[in-house]
Amino acid sequence: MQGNRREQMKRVYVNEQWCLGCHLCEYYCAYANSGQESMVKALKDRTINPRIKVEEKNGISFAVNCRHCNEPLCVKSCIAGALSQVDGLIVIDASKCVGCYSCIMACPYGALMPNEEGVMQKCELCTTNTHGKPACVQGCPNKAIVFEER
Amino acid sequence: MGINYLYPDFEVHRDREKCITCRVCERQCANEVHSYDAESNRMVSDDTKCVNCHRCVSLCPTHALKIVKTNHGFKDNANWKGDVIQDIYRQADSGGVLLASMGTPKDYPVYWDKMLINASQVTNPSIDPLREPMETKTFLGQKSSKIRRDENGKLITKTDPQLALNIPIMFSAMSYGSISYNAHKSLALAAQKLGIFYNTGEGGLHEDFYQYGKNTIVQVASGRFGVHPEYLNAGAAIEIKMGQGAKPGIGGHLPGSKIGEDISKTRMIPEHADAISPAPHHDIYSIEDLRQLVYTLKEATAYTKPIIVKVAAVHNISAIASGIARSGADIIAIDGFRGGTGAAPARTRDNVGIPIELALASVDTRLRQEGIRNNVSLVVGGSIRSSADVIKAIALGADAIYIATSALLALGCHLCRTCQSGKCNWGIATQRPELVKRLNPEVGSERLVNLITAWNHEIKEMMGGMGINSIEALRGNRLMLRGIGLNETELQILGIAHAGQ
Amino acid sequence: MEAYHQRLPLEGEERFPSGCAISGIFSRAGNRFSGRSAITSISVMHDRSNGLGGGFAGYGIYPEYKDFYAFHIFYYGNEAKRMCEEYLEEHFDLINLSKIPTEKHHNITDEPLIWRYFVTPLPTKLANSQLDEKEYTARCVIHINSVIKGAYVFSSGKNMGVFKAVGFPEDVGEFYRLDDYKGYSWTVHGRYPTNTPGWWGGAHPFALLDYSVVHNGEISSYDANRRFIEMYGYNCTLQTDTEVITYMIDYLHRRQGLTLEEVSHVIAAPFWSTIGRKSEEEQAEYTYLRNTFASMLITGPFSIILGFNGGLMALNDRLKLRSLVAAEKDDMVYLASEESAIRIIEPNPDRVWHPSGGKPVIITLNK
Amino acid sequence: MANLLASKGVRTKQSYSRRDDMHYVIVGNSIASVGCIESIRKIDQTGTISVIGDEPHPCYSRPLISYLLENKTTEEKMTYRNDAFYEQNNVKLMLGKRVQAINTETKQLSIDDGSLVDYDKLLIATGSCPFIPPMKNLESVKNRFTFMTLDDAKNLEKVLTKESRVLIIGAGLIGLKCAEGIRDRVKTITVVDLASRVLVSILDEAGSSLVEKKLISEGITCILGDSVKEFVNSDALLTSGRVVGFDVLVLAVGVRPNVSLVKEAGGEVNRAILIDETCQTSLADVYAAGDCCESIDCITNERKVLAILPNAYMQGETAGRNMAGEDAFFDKAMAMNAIGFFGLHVITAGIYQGSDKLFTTESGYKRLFVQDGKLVGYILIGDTINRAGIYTSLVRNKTDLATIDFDLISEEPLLMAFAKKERAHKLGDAQ
Repeated sequence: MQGNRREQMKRVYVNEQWCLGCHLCEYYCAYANSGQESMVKALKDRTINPRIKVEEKNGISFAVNCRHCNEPLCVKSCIAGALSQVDGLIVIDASKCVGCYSCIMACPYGALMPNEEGVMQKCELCTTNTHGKPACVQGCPNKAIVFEER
Repeated sequence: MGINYLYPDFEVHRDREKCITCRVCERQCANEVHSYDAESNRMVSDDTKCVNCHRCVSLCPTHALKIVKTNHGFKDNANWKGDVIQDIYRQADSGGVLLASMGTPKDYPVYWDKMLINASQVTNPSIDPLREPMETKTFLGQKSSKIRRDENGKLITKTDPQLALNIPIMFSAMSYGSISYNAHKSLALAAQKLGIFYNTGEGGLHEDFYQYGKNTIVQVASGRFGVHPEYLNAGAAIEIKMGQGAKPGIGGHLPGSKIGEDISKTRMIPEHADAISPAPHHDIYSIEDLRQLVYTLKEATAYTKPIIVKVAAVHNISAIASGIARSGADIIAIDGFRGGTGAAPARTRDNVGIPIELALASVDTRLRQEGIRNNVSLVVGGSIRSSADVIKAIALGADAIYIATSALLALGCHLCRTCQSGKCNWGIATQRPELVKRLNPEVGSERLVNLITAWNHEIKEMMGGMGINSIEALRGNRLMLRGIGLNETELQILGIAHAGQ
Repeated sequence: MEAYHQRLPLEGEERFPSGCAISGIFSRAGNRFSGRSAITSISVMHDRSNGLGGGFAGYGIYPEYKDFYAFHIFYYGNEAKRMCEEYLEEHFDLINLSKIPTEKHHNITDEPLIWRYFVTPLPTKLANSQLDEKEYTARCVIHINSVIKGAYVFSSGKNMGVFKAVGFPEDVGEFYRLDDYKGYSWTVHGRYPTNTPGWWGGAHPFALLDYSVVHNGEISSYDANRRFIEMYGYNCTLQTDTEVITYMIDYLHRRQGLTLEEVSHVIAAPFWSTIGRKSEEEQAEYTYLRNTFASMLITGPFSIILGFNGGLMALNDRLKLRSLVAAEKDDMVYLASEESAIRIIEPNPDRVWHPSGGKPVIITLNK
Repeated sequence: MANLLASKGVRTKQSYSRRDDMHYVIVGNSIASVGCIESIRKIDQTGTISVIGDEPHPCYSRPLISYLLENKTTEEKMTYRNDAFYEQNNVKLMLGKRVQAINTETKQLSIDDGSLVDYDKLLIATGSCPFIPPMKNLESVKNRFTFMTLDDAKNLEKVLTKESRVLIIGAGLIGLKCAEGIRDRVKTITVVDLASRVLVSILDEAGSSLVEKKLISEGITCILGDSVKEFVNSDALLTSGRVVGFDVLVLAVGVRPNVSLVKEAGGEVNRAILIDETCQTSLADVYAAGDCCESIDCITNERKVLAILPNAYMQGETAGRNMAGEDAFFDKAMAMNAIGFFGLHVITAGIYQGSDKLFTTESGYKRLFVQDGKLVGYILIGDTINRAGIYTSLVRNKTDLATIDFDLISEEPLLMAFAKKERAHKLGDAQ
């Protein structure tokens, strides 16, 4: 498929040059999607399962989350029609997901992962939580993660 | 190690209720204060390693951390204070000179805080900078003492080389080596955006930064590191560093550990070899020698660059300044004893030199007495902390001011004063790649631009309040200052009246 | 003079802000007319002064002594007069000396001794000084004013004279009998100081050689200007705007040789933004002047009328923070703080205009 | 392929330039159909789209029927797109109808209700139907079901009781998903397959045995390498002589592509309908997509029936674009499967040829197949499935393994394994 008609929208981009591997993005993500009032309440004594994950190896690090592809293989592979593309944004209807993991098989970035209940979760740019703006971007201390249109 | 005489200065207080063990403190502390104890699933800390730089505090997402000065102490003694005693322990332990960094923390009078600024009431109007032009543009350099005309009687407008500043504030010398690549880049970018200048310091100019030459002052110091014709011609001006406020009469020493490939290339010295700047320039033992270097540099740059001579504020500074003014220098930079440093012997830093306020006042007065104030521009530094300090400095007679510590603070420095360790958690005073990375020049330069822009707004506000709408009308306008709680001598040196007079 | 020390600090011991009224009348044809019209003009602006200072400058009033410097001097006591005349003898030929004729006026009190000398520098002294005549004379004047206590030279030009006192300007005019003087150019000043030093020397116009300045305003750049000009041998004993402005004009016009336009581009320099819009050549010139003489930029409100032999210049600060009106009728030119002060002596001028800030109005005798 | 390309030289110019009163007709109403509708509407909002389907339901996802029985989803949630889908895309639905023939001359379809439907562009997305091998006395079995459609599932559900003994013929994807779906509703489940192991079509032996163990641990009896010889009353007599008693029989041996329409219209058909990268058949203006097609495996370049959902969607989408006048190609068809049984997840892709790299973990294993310096296939089972798509992309893009850190990426699928430039591309400007 040629990826024409690229949806013009702000996306989250990562610049590994400035990533410090501090993992704050993961925590801000987990918090933002926890629905909790306070970060402490949301994350204390919990193993977090964020929608953005930092890859780290000998000094190099960078965060990875959904690229919101223009030609989303995950959407085209979802057997339940749980994933869909709304104005460029790739969203998931968790109630439809049956946990078949076809999206894990399809996503070339490895950006989808199951939540604690085995239902798939993914970055929705904080549009579906109370946060509004991508929390990982706001939480990044070094502008290694930016939210912009390219 | 037998007895440890030193009790940790700081205690890391972690609010267990708030800590979510995200381990960012652990990951971000180059001093390895924090660590994770899997057994108890808790963060633990080693206070002895903490330098109180606040990196962990600033990044902790739940504000679970604070660093507290220990209240453990010696029996009260007005004479033998705790830090005095600890210094003795340290030296008894190491047998070495005590090293320190940044400006002196000692409680010397800060004259900026003992001067008050005037404002217009009734008899003449204050000016609203939002409605009227408010000018801060400043030229640095020699001014012609007599105008000349061509055969048709037209003014000849050619002048000695000048530096044009949009705002009379510059970033003073900090070498690449004492601070990081990204810190330098932040300064360069900000200087460019602001239409001002930053200063290479004595570490030479990294090849990547030649592109910022229009906004660069290249320094020639006693070590002559990285000095070559392209370098001299790369900048907008050349600064001869005779002295530094934090360590008058002392040279510099950048430990070999900080001399990586890049720095060795930039400084033109072998990798991992200590970079030692001699105390004096060994080709300058007298004022006439200085004159020779000034003209050597002018020759080397075809008289296209103003020459700055930077000296530390010492007792007979006004005589020295008047000598420099007659040496062909275009600009004199004076660095007060509260000025910062990447590393200096603590005793020197804390006891040698004089405050910049007094040095500036007496130099300005002296140059006017000699009628040569217009032959040279005056730039002062050494702990300028706010726009109010800037206004006061200019009213005392400065053409422009140098800031360094304020700039570093803008970049994230928390004045922990352990630059010499090379483990700056803020990516400023370090050469470790993983730490340098922490200062994204895009962020850094933006913060610097914000700071200077904010100061400029405040300067304009206060100028407007004084009914002055152009910075040159403030320069040396000491009537706009009044002393508060100063004695006769201080007032007389500062050339100002006391509040109420 | 001692007496005043018991009261309030004098001009020169402290800086006093003050508001004022000014007026100037000039005949391009060089027709000489009495000081009466200047008195009439200023009297209209009575409320702009408060009786604490008034004065006049007349040009072309001493045709018979036009080649000699006319010194007008206040003396507080005979000792001062003796010392001063001693000094004058040492440095000048005294061609003629006399009391300046005055007539008692109920509003003018505490007058000092007021003397007039027509002098010319002693040739030998002048030669030894290696100075030109004007510079030599100026330095002597500054010396007397700063060194000889109780003596004050308040007028020192050729074929011109300053007449000033503590009082309302119209009364001062009567006191000095200005009806008896005829000149082609008159400036006048009514003063409104914010305190009451009431020293005669503090009244305006302020003059050095043939430059006289009447000024309305309070400049915020005062100390910057003062500390700069004092580098060049001027000694601002009065700490008044008028004094420092006069000195700066003397320095720029007489000593640096700038034209009056160029002088105004220094003391009331255009904003950089304005300069930026000019032609490259003009930019270079304006920038050069503004940069070279940066410390002579005057900020804060002022409107001045500069008198000099053969002309007048009126100038406003660049924001025009003080009123200044100009008018023309035939060869006559009128300048004043208020239009009424012009209409009282010339009800139907050909043209009335408000000079814009920083733009000098320069009037000279027809050639 | 060549002859196919040649034979469809009929693809006429004007098929590019689109009229705005185009009539698109889609036969079949499943995933390929939806892909086609969505892509057409991205390009052409005015043309008419008609969908003719023999099932009475709006498009639902067939793979979900086992989840329905398992109560992991509901009939409402099974609908592949929201209820407003057809209305929003202005689609004319003709459900419960069958197309009997295509007349490529008149460009007409004859429907089983006797009516005729004109088309300008036609998509055949007729899918497949269960294949039932001959078994003695099969017709005597009362509770006999196949397991493909929603109705199959519903019918099956009706007869299931806590006491049911279910016999499933076929240990493939369908049979085993069925077993998982009904496990908690019945007494026993026995799976019989001729093949010697389960999921033989997608797993290697180790994989099969892992899954088999799991099934057994979940109480399912697997009888492999065996087959039903004959049904007697409620017993199945196996070739091996074993006898399996049962109340309910599910036939999940395999499927057959529905090719008759195209075949009878003279279109090229092999085991399934032949299409090219544009998803066009050998007939002008007739396209085909999904399980009824034979497409070209991008790894082997062999023609295969790749009856998997992602291919169906993307073929339908490609067909749609071309039908609406664009030039679109789908040349990334390959085998992929993501499936799980009782929480044991299996993801596989590509082909299992060349040298292999094996990693076993406590709950699963990973096997990567490398051929000519490229990753051509993989099998992931259990805890190795995370970020599997990174492997899939290596296969799909035929990435030269010399350009990445293959040792690292074999350990764990990481973008870190790509060169800095490629990483920057993926994280930054990549879409």
